[in-house]
Amino acid sequence: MIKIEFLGPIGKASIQMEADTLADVSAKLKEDASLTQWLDKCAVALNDTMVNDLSIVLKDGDKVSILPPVCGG
Amino acid sequence: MIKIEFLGPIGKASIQMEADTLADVSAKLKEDASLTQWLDKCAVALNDTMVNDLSIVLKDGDKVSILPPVCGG
Amino acid sequence: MELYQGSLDTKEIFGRWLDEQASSNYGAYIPFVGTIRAEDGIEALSFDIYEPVLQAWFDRWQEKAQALGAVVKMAHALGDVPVHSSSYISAVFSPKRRVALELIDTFVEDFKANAPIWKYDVINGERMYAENRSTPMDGSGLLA
Amino acid sequence: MELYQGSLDTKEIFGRWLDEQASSNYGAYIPFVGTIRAEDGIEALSFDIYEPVLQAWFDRWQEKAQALGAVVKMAHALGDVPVHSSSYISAVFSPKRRVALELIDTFVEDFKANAPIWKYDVINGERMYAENRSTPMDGSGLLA
Repeated sequence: MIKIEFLGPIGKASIQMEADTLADVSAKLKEDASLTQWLDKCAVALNDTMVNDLSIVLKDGDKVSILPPVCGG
Repeated sequence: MIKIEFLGPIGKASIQMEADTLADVSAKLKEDASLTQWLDKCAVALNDTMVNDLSIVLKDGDKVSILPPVCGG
Repeated sequence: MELYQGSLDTKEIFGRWLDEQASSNYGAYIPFVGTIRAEDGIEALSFDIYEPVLQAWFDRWQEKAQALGAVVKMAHALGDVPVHSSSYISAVFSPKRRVALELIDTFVEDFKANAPIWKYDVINGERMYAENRSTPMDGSGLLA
Repeated sequence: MELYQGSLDTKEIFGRWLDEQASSNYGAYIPFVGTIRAEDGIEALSFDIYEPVLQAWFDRWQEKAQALGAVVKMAHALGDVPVHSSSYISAVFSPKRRVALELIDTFVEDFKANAPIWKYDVINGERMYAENRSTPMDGSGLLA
Protein backbone atom coordinates (compact mmCIF):
# COMPACT_ATOMS: atom_id res chain seq x y z
CA MET A 1 0.00 0.00 0.00
CA ILE A 2 1.11 3.52 -0.70
CA LYS A 3 -0.30 6.70 0.77
CA ILE A 4 -1.36 9.71 -1.30
CA GLU A 5 -1.60 13.06 0.44
CA PHE A 6 -3.10 16.24 -1.02
CA LEU A 7 -1.45 19.44 0.15
CA GLY A 8 -2.59 23.01 0.74
CA PRO A 9 -5.82 24.15 -0.89
CA ILE A 10 -6.77 20.82 -2.47
CA GLY A 11 -8.58 20.13 0.80
CA LYS A 12 -8.92 16.39 0.31
CA ALA A 13 -8.12 13.73 2.94
CA SER A 14 -5.23 11.33 2.32
CA ILE A 15 -5.99 8.05 0.59
CA GLN A 16 -4.27 4.67 0.35
CA MET A 17 -3.93 2.58 -2.80
CA GLU A 18 -2.05 -0.27 -4.41
CA ALA A 19 0.28 0.98 -7.16
CA ASP A 20 3.51 -0.30 -8.73
CA THR A 21 4.55 2.95 -10.37
CA LEU A 22 3.60 6.63 -10.46
CA ALA A 23 1.89 5.85 -13.76
CA ASP A 24 -0.50 3.60 -11.80
CA VAL A 25 -1.10 6.42 -9.31
CA SER A 26 -1.86 8.77 -12.19
CA ALA A 27 -4.36 6.34 -13.74
CA LYS A 28 -6.22 5.91 -10.44
CA LEU A 29 -6.28 9.61 -9.52
CA LYS A 30 -7.65 10.50 -12.97
CA GLU A 31 -10.76 8.48 -12.10
CA ASP A 32 -11.51 10.93 -9.24
CA ALA A 33 -13.61 13.81 -10.61
CA SER A 34 -12.73 16.03 -7.63
CA LEU A 35 -9.12 16.05 -8.84
CA THR A 36 -9.75 16.91 -12.49
CA GLN A 37 -9.11 20.61 -11.96
CA TRP A 38 -5.89 19.92 -10.03
CA LEU A 39 -3.76 17.22 -11.65
CA ASP A 40 -2.47 19.20 -14.63
CA LYS A 41 -1.10 21.94 -12.39
CA CYS A 42 0.21 19.86 -9.49
CA ALA A 43 3.77 18.72 -8.85
CA VAL A 44 4.62 15.43 -7.10
CA ALA A 45 6.93 14.43 -4.25
CA LEU A 46 7.81 10.83 -3.37
CA ASN A 47 8.76 10.45 0.30
CA ASP A 48 9.30 14.23 0.41
CA THR A 49 11.61 14.37 -2.62
CA MET A 50 10.31 16.10 -5.75
CA VAL A 51 10.01 13.67 -8.69
CA ASN A 52 9.32 14.01 -12.39
CA ASP A 53 9.21 10.49 -13.86
CA LEU A 54 6.07 8.34 -14.16
CA SER A 55 8.08 5.11 -14.44
CA ILE A 56 9.41 5.36 -10.86
CA VAL A 57 8.74 2.05 -9.07
CA LEU A 58 6.92 2.32 -5.74
CA LYS A 59 7.28 0.11 -2.68
CA ASP A 60 5.02 -0.64 0.27
CA GLY A 61 4.78 2.31 2.67
CA ASP A 62 5.79 4.98 0.14
CA LYS A 63 4.22 8.43 0.50
CA VAL A 64 3.22 10.38 -2.60
CA SER A 65 2.44 14.08 -2.07
CA ILE A 66 0.43 16.18 -4.52
CA LEU A 67 1.55 19.85 -4.49
CA PRO A 68 -0.77 22.46 -6.05
CA PRO A 69 0.44 25.88 -7.37
CA VAL A 70 2.45 27.80 -4.79
CA CYS A 71 2.77 31.42 -3.70
CA GLY A 72 5.12 31.92 -0.78
CA GLY A 73 6.44 35.25 0.43
CA MET B 1 38.41 84.46 -10.81
CA ILE B 2 37.30 80.88 -10.49
CA LYS B 3 38.24 78.45 -7.75
CA ILE B 4 39.60 74.96 -8.39
CA GLU B 5 39.35 72.40 -5.58
CA PHE B 6 41.02 69.00 -5.52
CA LEU B 7 39.05 66.34 -3.68
CA GLY B 8 39.91 63.24 -1.69
CA PRO B 9 43.37 61.73 -2.10
CA ILE B 10 44.78 64.36 -4.49
CA GLY B 11 45.87 66.20 -1.36
CA LYS B 12 46.41 69.57 -3.02
CA ALA B 13 45.15 72.91 -1.69
CA SER B 14 42.54 74.83 -3.68
CA ILE B 15 43.78 77.35 -6.24
CA GLN B 16 42.25 80.38 -7.97
CA MET B 17 42.69 81.26 -11.63
CA GLU B 18 41.30 83.31 -14.48
CA ALA B 19 39.60 81.10 -17.07
CA ASP B 20 36.84 81.63 -19.65
CA THR B 21 36.04 77.97 -20.25
CA LEU B 22 36.85 74.53 -18.87
CA ALA B 23 39.28 74.20 -21.80
CA ASP B 24 41.26 77.09 -20.27
CA VAL B 25 41.21 75.31 -16.90
CA SER B 26 42.49 72.16 -18.57
CA ALA B 27 45.34 74.01 -20.28
CA LYS B 28 46.48 75.62 -17.03
CA LEU B 29 46.21 72.46 -14.89
CA LYS B 30 48.24 70.50 -17.46
CA GLU B 31 51.16 72.82 -16.70
CA ASP B 32 51.19 71.52 -13.10
CA ALA B 33 53.44 68.43 -12.91
CA SER B 34 51.86 67.32 -9.61
CA LEU B 35 48.57 66.76 -11.46
CA THR B 36 49.95 64.73 -14.39
CA GLN B 37 49.06 61.41 -12.75
CA TRP B 38 45.54 62.61 -11.89
CA LEU B 39 43.91 64.50 -14.76
CA ASP B 40 43.22 61.56 -17.08
CA LYS B 41 41.31 59.68 -14.38
CA CYS B 42 39.49 62.57 -12.71
CA ALA B 43 35.91 63.72 -13.27
CA VAL B 44 34.81 67.35 -12.99
CA ALA B 45 31.99 69.17 -11.21
CA LEU B 46 31.07 72.81 -11.83
CA ASN B 47 29.35 74.40 -8.83
CA ASP B 48 28.67 70.85 -7.54
CA THR B 49 27.06 69.60 -10.76
CA MET B 50 28.95 66.95 -12.74
CA VAL B 51 29.93 68.24 -16.21
CA ASN B 52 31.41 66.68 -19.32
CA ASP B 53 31.99 69.48 -21.86
CA LEU B 54 35.17 71.54 -22.19
CA SER B 55 33.38 74.39 -23.98
CA ILE B 56 31.31 75.32 -20.92
CA VAL B 57 31.69 79.05 -20.27
CA LEU B 58 32.74 80.03 -16.75
CA LYS B 59 31.83 83.12 -14.77
CA ASP B 60 33.42 84.92 -11.88
CA GLY B 61 33.05 82.99 -8.61
CA ASP B 62 32.50 79.58 -10.21
CA LYS B 63 33.82 76.54 -8.36
CA VAL B 64 35.39 73.68 -10.32
CA SER B 65 35.91 70.42 -8.38
CA ILE B 66 38.33 67.71 -9.48
CA LEU B 67 37.10 64.24 -8.43
CA PRO B 68 39.60 61.34 -8.47
CA PRO B 69 38.59 57.63 -8.77
CA VAL B 70 36.01 56.62 -6.17
CA CYS B 71 35.34 53.58 -4.01
CA GLY B 72 32.40 54.01 -1.66
CA GLY B 73 30.74 51.21 0.29
CA MET C 1 15.41 27.95 8.03
CA GLU C 2 12.91 29.32 10.53
CA LEU C 3 9.11 29.01 10.56
CA TYR C 4 6.95 31.10 12.87
CA GLN C 5 3.28 31.10 13.76
CA GLY C 6 1.98 34.51 12.54
CA SER C 7 3.93 37.69 11.67
CA LEU C 8 7.71 37.74 11.75
CA ASP C 9 9.65 39.86 14.24
CA THR C 10 11.61 41.49 11.43
CA LYS C 11 14.03 43.52 13.55
CA GLU C 12 14.89 40.59 15.81
CA ILE C 13 15.59 38.34 12.83
CA PHE C 14 17.63 40.98 10.94
CA GLY C 15 19.73 41.71 14.02
CA ARG C 16 20.25 38.12 15.06
CA TRP C 17 21.40 37.08 11.57
CA LEU C 18 23.76 40.07 11.53
CA ASP C 19 25.19 39.08 14.94
CA GLU C 20 25.55 35.41 13.96
CA GLN C 21 27.77 36.39 11.02
CA ALA C 22 29.52 39.29 12.80
CA SER C 23 32.95 37.67 12.64
CA SER C 24 32.50 35.61 9.45
CA ASN C 25 34.17 38.31 7.34
CA TYR C 26 31.32 38.65 4.84
CA GLY C 27 31.37 42.07 3.15
CA ALA C 28 27.77 42.05 1.89
CA TYR C 29 24.52 41.21 3.72
CA ILE C 30 21.31 41.56 1.70
CA PRO C 31 18.01 40.74 3.39
CA PHE C 32 14.74 40.69 1.47
CA VAL C 33 11.77 41.57 3.68
CA GLY C 34 8.30 40.74 2.38
CA THR C 35 5.42 42.69 3.92
CA ILE C 36 1.69 42.06 3.45
CA ARG C 37 0.19 44.85 1.33
CA ALA C 38 -3.29 46.17 2.02
CA GLU C 39 -5.15 45.51 -1.23
CA ASP C 40 -8.43 44.06 -2.47
CA GLY C 41 -9.99 44.47 0.96
CA ILE C 42 -7.92 41.76 2.64
CA GLU C 43 -7.33 41.90 6.38
CA ALA C 44 -4.51 39.33 6.31
CA LEU C 45 -2.86 36.68 4.21
CA SER C 46 -2.61 33.15 5.52
CA PHE C 47 -0.06 30.47 4.68
CA ASP C 48 0.19 26.67 4.61
CA ILE C 49 3.68 25.20 4.36
CA TYR C 50 4.81 21.66 3.60
CA GLU C 51 7.92 21.69 5.72
CA PRO C 52 9.79 18.53 4.60
CA VAL C 53 9.92 19.64 0.95
CA LEU C 54 10.64 23.26 1.94
CA GLN C 55 13.57 22.11 4.08
CA ALA C 56 14.96 20.04 1.17
CA TRP C 57 14.54 23.02 -1.18
CA PHE C 58 16.34 25.27 1.31
CA ASP C 59 19.15 22.76 1.90
CA ARG C 60 19.86 22.62 -1.85
CA TRP C 61 20.10 26.44 -1.91
CA GLN C 62 22.44 26.37 1.06
CA GLU C 63 24.71 24.03 -0.93
CA LYS C 64 24.56 26.29 -4.01
CA ALA C 65 25.39 29.30 -1.82
CA GLN C 66 28.31 27.50 -0.15
CA ALA C 67 29.76 26.70 -3.57
CA LEU C 68 29.86 30.49 -4.13
CA GLY C 69 31.38 31.15 -0.69
CA ALA C 70 28.04 32.54 0.48
CA VAL C 71 25.32 31.73 3.03
CA VAL C 72 21.53 31.95 2.64
CA LYS C 73 18.96 32.42 5.42
CA MET C 74 15.18 32.21 5.42
CA ALA C 75 12.26 32.81 7.76
CA HIS C 76 8.56 32.43 6.90
CA ALA C 77 5.25 32.80 8.67
CA LEU C 78 2.63 30.06 9.11
CA GLY C 79 -1.07 30.86 9.43
CA ASP C 80 -2.49 34.38 9.43
CA VAL C 81 -0.31 37.47 8.86
CA PRO C 82 -2.13 40.85 9.13
CA VAL C 83 -1.59 43.57 6.52
CA HIS C 84 1.50 45.78 7.02
CA SER C 85 3.32 43.03 8.92
CA SER C 86 5.98 40.72 7.56
CA SER C 87 5.49 37.13 6.35
CA TYR C 88 8.86 36.41 4.76
CA ILE C 89 12.53 37.31 5.17
CA SER C 90 15.35 35.78 3.23
CA ALA C 91 18.96 36.92 3.18
CA VAL C 92 22.32 36.36 1.59
CA PHE C 93 25.76 36.87 3.14
CA SER C 94 28.76 36.86 0.83
CA PRO C 95 32.32 38.16 0.77
CA LYS C 96 31.62 40.27 -2.33
CA ARG C 97 28.68 42.31 -3.52
CA ARG C 98 28.19 40.85 -7.05
CA VAL C 99 27.67 37.31 -5.71
CA ALA C 100 25.27 38.66 -3.07
CA LEU C 101 23.21 40.77 -5.50
CA GLU C 102 22.85 37.92 -8.00
CA LEU C 103 22.16 35.29 -5.36
CA ILE C 104 19.40 37.22 -3.56
CA ASP C 105 17.63 37.65 -6.92
CA THR C 106 17.77 34.00 -8.02
CA PHE C 107 17.08 32.75 -4.48
CA VAL C 108 13.95 34.90 -4.04
CA GLU C 109 12.66 34.14 -7.55
CA ASP C 110 13.11 30.38 -7.10
CA PHE C 111 11.45 30.71 -3.70
CA LYS C 112 8.39 32.28 -5.35
CA ALA C 113 8.31 29.53 -8.00
CA ASN C 114 9.18 26.40 -6.03
CA ALA C 115 8.86 26.77 -2.26
CA PRO C 116 5.90 24.56 -1.18
CA ILE C 117 3.87 27.34 0.43
CA TRP C 118 0.21 28.11 -0.23
CA LYS C 119 -1.27 31.55 0.19
CA TYR C 120 -4.84 32.48 1.14
CA ASP C 121 -6.56 35.86 1.24
CA VAL C 122 -8.36 36.47 4.54
CA ILE C 123 -11.51 38.58 4.10
CA ASN C 124 -14.13 38.80 6.85
CA GLY C 125 -12.30 35.98 8.62
CA GLU C 126 -12.67 33.66 5.63
CA ARG C 127 -9.66 31.99 4.00
CA MET C 128 -9.65 31.90 0.17
CA TYR C 129 -6.86 30.25 -1.87
CA ALA C 130 -4.96 32.93 -3.87
CA GLU C 131 -5.18 30.77 -6.96
CA ASN C 132 -4.66 33.47 -9.59
CA ARG C 133 -1.37 34.61 -7.96
CA SER C 134 -0.07 31.05 -7.56
CA THR C 135 2.44 29.28 -9.81
CA PRO C 136 2.62 25.58 -10.66
CA MET C 137 5.92 24.18 -9.32
CA ASP C 138 8.60 22.83 -11.68
CA GLY C 139 7.45 19.43 -12.94
CA SER C 140 3.74 20.10 -12.51
CA GLY C 141 1.27 18.04 -14.57
CA LEU C 142 3.17 14.77 -14.14
CA LEU C 143 0.05 12.85 -13.15
CA ALA C 144 -2.34 14.52 -15.63
CA MET D 1 20.62 60.34 2.82
CA GLU D 2 22.47 60.00 6.12
CA LEU D 3 26.19 60.46 6.84
CA TYR D 4 27.74 59.36 10.15
CA GLN D 5 31.14 59.82 11.72
CA GLY D 6 32.52 56.25 12.06
CA SER D 7 30.70 52.89 11.95
CA LEU D 8 26.99 52.72 11.23
CA ASP D 9 24.48 51.49 13.81
CA THR D 10 23.11 48.93 11.38
CA LYS D 11 20.23 47.67 13.51
CA GLU D 12 19.01 51.16 14.39
CA ILE D 13 19.03 52.22 10.73
CA PHE D 14 17.36 49.03 9.49
CA GLY D 15 14.63 49.30 12.10
CA ARG D 16 14.03 53.01 11.71
CA TRP D 17 13.68 52.76 7.92
CA LEU D 18 11.28 49.85 8.42
CA ASP D 19 9.21 51.88 10.89
CA GLU D 20 9.20 54.98 8.66
CA GLN D 21 7.63 52.95 5.84
CA ALA D 22 5.42 50.80 8.07
CA SER D 23 2.17 52.12 6.63
CA SER D 24 3.38 53.00 3.10
CA ASN D 25 2.10 49.67 1.73
CA TYR D 26 5.40 48.59 0.16
CA GLY D 27 5.58 44.81 -0.24
CA ALA D 28 9.36 44.52 -0.62
CA TYR D 29 12.17 46.05 1.47
CA ILE D 30 15.71 45.16 0.43
CA PRO D 31 18.59 46.64 2.41
CA PHE D 32 22.19 46.16 1.31
CA VAL D 33 24.60 46.20 4.28
CA GLY D 34 28.30 46.66 3.56
CA THR D 35 30.71 45.48 6.26
CA ILE D 36 34.48 46.07 6.41
CA ARG D 37 36.31 42.79 5.74
CA ALA D 38 39.52 41.92 7.57
CA GLU D 39 42.05 41.50 4.76
CA ASP D 40 45.57 42.57 3.83
CA GLY D 41 46.36 43.43 7.44
CA ILE D 42 44.05 46.47 7.61
CA GLU D 43 42.66 47.60 10.97
CA ALA D 44 40.02 49.87 9.41
CA LEU D 45 38.95 51.58 6.23
CA SER D 46 38.55 55.34 6.17
CA PHE D 47 36.34 57.47 3.94
CA ASP D 48 36.26 60.99 2.52
CA ILE D 49 32.96 62.16 1.04
CA TYR D 50 32.13 65.17 -1.10
CA GLU D 51 28.63 65.74 0.19
CA PRO D 52 27.15 68.24 -2.34
CA VAL D 53 27.76 65.94 -5.32
CA LEU D 54 26.73 62.86 -3.33
CA GLN D 55 23.45 64.56 -2.39
CA ALA D 56 22.81 65.44 -6.06
CA TRP D 57 23.62 61.85 -7.10
CA PHE D 58 21.23 60.52 -4.44
CA ASP D 59 18.45 62.97 -5.37
CA ARG D 60 18.58 61.78 -9.00
CA TRP D 61 18.24 58.17 -7.81
CA GLN D 62 15.31 59.15 -5.60
CA GLU D 63 13.60 60.57 -8.72
CA LYS D 64 14.34 57.40 -10.72
CA ALA D 65 12.94 55.30 -7.86
CA GLN D 66 9.80 57.43 -7.58
CA ALA D 67 9.15 56.96 -11.30
CA LEU D 68 9.04 53.20 -10.51
CA GLY D 69 6.78 53.71 -7.49
CA ALA D 70 9.74 52.93 -5.21
CA VAL D 71 11.89 54.67 -2.57
CA VAL D 72 15.66 54.48 -2.04
CA LYS D 73 17.57 55.09 1.20
CA MET D 74 21.26 55.44 1.93
CA ALA D 75 23.57 55.80 4.92
CA HIS D 76 27.37 56.02 4.79
CA ALA D 77 30.24 56.41 7.24
CA LEU D 78 32.78 59.24 7.26
CA GLY D 79 36.31 58.74 8.63
CA ASP D 80 37.56 55.48 10.14
CA VAL D 81 35.44 52.31 10.21
CA PRO D 82 37.04 49.30 11.98
CA VAL D 83 36.97 45.83 10.40
CA HIS D 84 33.79 43.80 10.99
CA SER D 85 31.69 46.95 11.39
CA SER D 86 29.45 48.56 8.79
CA SER D 87 30.32 51.53 6.55
CA TYR D 88 27.40 51.53 4.13
CA ILE D 89 23.71 50.68 4.03
CA SER D 90 21.43 51.34 1.12
CA ALA D 91 17.88 50.11 0.69
CA VAL D 92 14.95 49.96 -1.67
CA PHE D 93 11.24 49.88 -0.79
CA SER D 94 8.80 48.98 -3.56
CA PRO D 95 5.29 47.63 -3.93
CA LYS D 96 6.55 44.61 -5.90
CA ARG D 97 9.61 42.39 -5.68
CA ARG D 98 10.88 42.57 -9.29
CA VAL D 99 11.25 46.36 -9.16
CA ALA D 100 12.97 46.10 -5.78
CA LEU D 101 15.40 43.36 -6.84
CA GLU D 102 16.41 45.17 -10.02
CA LEU D 103 16.63 48.59 -8.36
CA ILE D 104 18.86 47.50 -5.46
CA ASP D 105 21.29 46.01 -8.01
CA THR D 106 21.53 49.06 -10.30
CA PHE D 107 21.49 51.48 -7.34
CA VAL D 108 24.37 49.73 -5.53
CA GLU D 109 26.41 49.31 -8.73
CA ASP D 110 26.02 52.96 -9.70
CA PHE D 111 26.89 53.91 -6.12
CA LYS D 112 30.17 52.00 -6.43
CA ALA D 113 30.92 53.65 -9.78
CA ASN D 114 29.76 57.23 -9.24
CA ALA D 115 29.25 58.18 -5.60
CA PRO D 116 31.98 60.75 -4.73
CA ILE D 117 33.52 58.78 -1.86
CA TRP D 118 37.22 57.98 -1.44
CA LYS D 119 38.45 54.95 0.46
CA TYR D 120 41.69 54.55 2.40
CA ASP D 121 43.24 51.49 4.02
CA VAL D 122 44.25 52.10 7.61
CA ILE D 123 47.37 50.09 8.61
CA ASN D 124 49.33 50.93 11.74
CA GLY D 125 47.31 54.10 12.02
CA GLU D 126 48.35 55.28 8.55
CA ARG D 127 45.81 56.16 5.87
CA MET D 128 46.60 54.97 2.33
CA TYR D 129 44.37 55.70 -0.69
CA ALA D 130 42.86 52.43 -2.00
CA GLU D 131 43.83 53.42 -5.53
CA ASN D 132 43.79 49.97 -7.14
CA ARG D 133 40.19 49.31 -5.95
CA SER D 134 38.94 52.74 -7.06
CA THR D 135 37.05 53.53 -10.26
CA PRO D 136 37.18 56.72 -12.35
CA MET D 137 33.72 58.32 -12.31
CA ASP D 138 31.67 58.70 -15.50
CA GLY D 139 33.18 61.50 -17.58
CA SER D 140 36.69 61.16 -16.16
CA GLY D 141 39.60 62.50 -18.21
CA LEU D 142 37.76 65.64 -19.34
CA LEU D 143 40.68 67.93 -18.44
CA ALA D 144 43.50 65.60 -19.62
